[in-house]
Amino acid sequence: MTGWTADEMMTVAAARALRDGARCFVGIGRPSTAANLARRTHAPDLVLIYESGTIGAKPARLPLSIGDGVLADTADAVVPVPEIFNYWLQPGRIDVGFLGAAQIDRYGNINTTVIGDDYHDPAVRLPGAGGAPEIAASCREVIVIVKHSPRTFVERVDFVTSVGYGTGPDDRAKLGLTGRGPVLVITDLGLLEPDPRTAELTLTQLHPGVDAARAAEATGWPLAVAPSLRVTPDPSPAELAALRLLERQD
Amino acid sequence: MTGWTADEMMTVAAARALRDGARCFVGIGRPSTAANLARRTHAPDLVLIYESGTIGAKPARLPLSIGDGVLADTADAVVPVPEIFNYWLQPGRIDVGFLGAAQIDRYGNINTTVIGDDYHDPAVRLPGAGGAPEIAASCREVIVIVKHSPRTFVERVDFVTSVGYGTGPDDRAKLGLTGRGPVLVITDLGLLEPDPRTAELTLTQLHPGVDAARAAEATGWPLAVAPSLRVTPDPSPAELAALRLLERQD
Amino acid sequence: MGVIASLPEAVAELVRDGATVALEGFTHLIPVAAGHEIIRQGRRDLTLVRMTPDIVYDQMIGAGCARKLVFSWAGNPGVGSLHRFRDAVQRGWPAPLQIEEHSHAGMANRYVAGASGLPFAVLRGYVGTDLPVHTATIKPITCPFTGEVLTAVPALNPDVGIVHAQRADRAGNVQMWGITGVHKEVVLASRRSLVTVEEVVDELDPRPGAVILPSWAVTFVAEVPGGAHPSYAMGYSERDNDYYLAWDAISRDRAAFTRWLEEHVLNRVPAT
Amino acid sequence: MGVIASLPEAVAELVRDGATVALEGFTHLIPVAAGHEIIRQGRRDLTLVRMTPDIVYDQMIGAGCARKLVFSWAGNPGVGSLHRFRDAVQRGWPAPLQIEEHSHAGMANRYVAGASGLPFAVLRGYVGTDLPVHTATIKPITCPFTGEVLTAVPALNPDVGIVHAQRADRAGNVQMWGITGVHKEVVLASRRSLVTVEEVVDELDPRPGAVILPSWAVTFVAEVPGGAHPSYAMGYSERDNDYYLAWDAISRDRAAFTRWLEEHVLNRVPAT
Repeated sequence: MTGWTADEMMTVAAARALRDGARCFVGIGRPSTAANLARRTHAPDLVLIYESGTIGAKPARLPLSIGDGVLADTADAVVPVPEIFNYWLQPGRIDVGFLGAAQIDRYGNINTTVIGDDYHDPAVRLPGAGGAPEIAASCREVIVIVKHSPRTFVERVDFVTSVGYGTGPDDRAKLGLTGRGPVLVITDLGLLEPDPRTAELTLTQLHPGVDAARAAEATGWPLAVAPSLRVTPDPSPAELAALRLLERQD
Repeated sequence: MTGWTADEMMTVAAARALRDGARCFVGIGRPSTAANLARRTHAPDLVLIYESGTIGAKPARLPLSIGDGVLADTADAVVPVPEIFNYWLQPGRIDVGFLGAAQIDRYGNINTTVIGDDYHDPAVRLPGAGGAPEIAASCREVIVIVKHSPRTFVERVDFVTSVGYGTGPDDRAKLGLTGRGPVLVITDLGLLEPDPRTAELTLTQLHPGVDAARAAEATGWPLAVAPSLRVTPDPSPAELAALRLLERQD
Repeated sequence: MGVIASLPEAVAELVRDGATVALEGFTHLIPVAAGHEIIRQGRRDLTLVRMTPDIVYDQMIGAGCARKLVFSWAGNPGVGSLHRFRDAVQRGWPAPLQIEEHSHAGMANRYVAGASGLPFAVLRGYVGTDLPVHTATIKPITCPFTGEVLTAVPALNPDVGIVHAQRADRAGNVQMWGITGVHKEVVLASRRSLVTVEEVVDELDPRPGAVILPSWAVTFVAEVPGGAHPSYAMGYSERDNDYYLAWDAISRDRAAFTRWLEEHVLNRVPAT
Repeated sequence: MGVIASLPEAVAELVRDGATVALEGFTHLIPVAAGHEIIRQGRRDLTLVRMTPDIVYDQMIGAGCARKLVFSWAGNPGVGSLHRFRDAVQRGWPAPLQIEEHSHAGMANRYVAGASGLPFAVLRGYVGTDLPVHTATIKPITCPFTGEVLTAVPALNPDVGIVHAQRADRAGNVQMWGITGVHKEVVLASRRSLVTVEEVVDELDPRPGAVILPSWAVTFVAEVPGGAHPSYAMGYSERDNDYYLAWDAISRDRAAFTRWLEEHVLNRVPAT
């Protein structure tokens, strides 16, 4: 037995993906936990930006929503919602967009809208787009954090809420999207990155104790695997301590 | 001899044209003097809005510019310049736009751009448009304050900086302009109002001691005169005292 | 003109069956009490507009007030789905709910256009997503200078815009601070408006980060202390996260919801 | 990244011959000292952008820095005309000056588009005026929803945006208050930027009405106390109305202007 859970590993791996000083547009839930963990470990100067309009928030405890008072209280600036999208997100000022997903497909397209084929009579009605379509379009790069399962990792999302690489490597340019798109998908099993040639999400790293077969089983398409798979270093005691302190305060 | 100057009469007449409680978009110079006089006499709840972004300014002394600190210090709100134009002026929230002019023609069109026929080689280069075109377009109504002279009151302005009635009564509707246009022109000689049928500026009122012939001489087109001309009541001692106090502080 | 009225009076005056109504507040300063008053007054066939329909809209939809929802993210923030919303969309209970679905960037810009007296707004948005397939109010527009194709969305101009704020003075000038979301935009975009406030004070002393709405830009002001609960009013209250968590169970079940509605909304008379 | 530098260093790094440069400040917080430094460094062929070119642009134009002026109101506020500007436009002294003329609403929206990463902005403006006849950067645009025809203007994205502000902290975060005009927009719209400040402080305590520019949105910060004179920095200085009045006589005459320029700009070494 390891001294940590797969969920903790996922969050730690996500935190590590954020470089110090980066400007990060943070979705609520796992992205927020990971970003706040990064700020408490290797990236004290990470700039957290929430779609509620808080720029440079430094919350001492995890916010439950993107509009918690702790975000406004600790932010460098609080701006109106139209401004956060128009002046800060849209022009490509944000380094990293950090998103979750209900479904993600082999080209990194994300669905948070409906499960099922019929938009008007969905099997499951999800919350919808929120800020994600424009975060996915305009951040310089996108990181996705999502648990690995065949229901989530699907051949083709039922609804494209946020564009990854569309149907292949040239779609973003054709669509005129300014950001690079999803450069990293972090799951509870490992890391996926787009193949530089095909843009297909490819397994490039496994968390300790996971093998590629297990990742492939949890993926709803024939998962491509990089020739040499890296292994994620175990969560350090400092990382685990910081994460558990964060989550206990939640 | 009267106990007041023609300039004072003009300013007092302009102040009187502003009803209490109105929201007034104020240009600097005479419009600002008149609007501040109105606030000190019959219209204490006049809302002064300057294009610098000050809403509800209550200056104790006359500002020299539209951005004097006294305007920001005393305003109900100070907003960015894009907001004052987009959120406050453009949707027609302002009752009265109060403008000056270098030239004004018989349809109330205003020129503050160039004197002379050639825009690229002007006889006189004036400051230009500033906020005036959109003030003239979007305020519910416009009041112009300008000294009467044949050089100023011209048959046709050399350059249409701000639209009055264009070439006649139907032009504003055709152009899609939302405000009514200039409803009153106040000069040092009297008042002109657009003829309800032709939209041509027509002399409707004379200041004390002025006759219609003098106003006609000071007008660069054959001036239409209303069948019954009103006479402006003399400035009251209270009006004069308030105006002189204002101007002394300038 | 920022007339100070009671909440029931203001809602009765402003909100009519069939109206388009926007209750805004981006997780902060949500006018929940006003939503409950609309439920109590039995309004029907409303087009409800809100970027983030959360608990208050789940309640209004479950109570049968809504015919249509215009939105960009319908969820219980940090908790999960909105079960009354899902029940209405998926099973038509208690009434079928049409939806018009956007992104946050699109909705925010629709309010900006509405506040600006423009018929539409332009953004970089929606491109490559499936939203334009299902939402008629998303169209391409070409830059007349560069030829680049961008996205246009039409202005939102609700019949009534409702927000909560910290304070107003007796003349009806409104002051709010903290996360102000699209508060200013929705009030300015709407034909008429109501601002519920924590308190009416003699004077609005300046505050860092404060946004002011002059009295003449607001139709009614109603003093409703705690009127944003379970959201919060910075400086007055904390977000009641337990309420959001508890809502999940209440709202999953039609009977439990109906009991809750009776007890906490229909049989409760507002204090004002 | 809000690097704190001296004014000469920052100007030397940012402003090159032929660049498009916007010094903004709507009567308040005008970066006059930065304009003088540009004159001292002998820059030429600049495209100068500014809503309200007033004394500082009259000085830069008179000193021969400018090839083109993009503007909406060129005057000495509350005093009269700009004589160096007029001399350049009407008589080509010291160099011919091209002009691109807009209204305030148009210029403000051009900066908004620039700050927003959009190629153009839409407004109700210019219709029926003679401005579109002479200014190519004003075009009609049709609403894709209503068919209404409005006006489009292209984004402004200067090479360099320069403003003055009250304060920055040592990390280069900038704080300003009072009339902030298009300060935020011009900094965000420009490829690189310089903010001159009254003082650099350890901590930016919150202030009512304050606008913050995070360090990472600014290229350079230079401490230049009094750098807005003869305009003002609310909380630090008053507008020097006498200077504006005196400028009229100095600027009417080429020789008087040239003497003034020698004495007050060219032969003066900045304190930093």
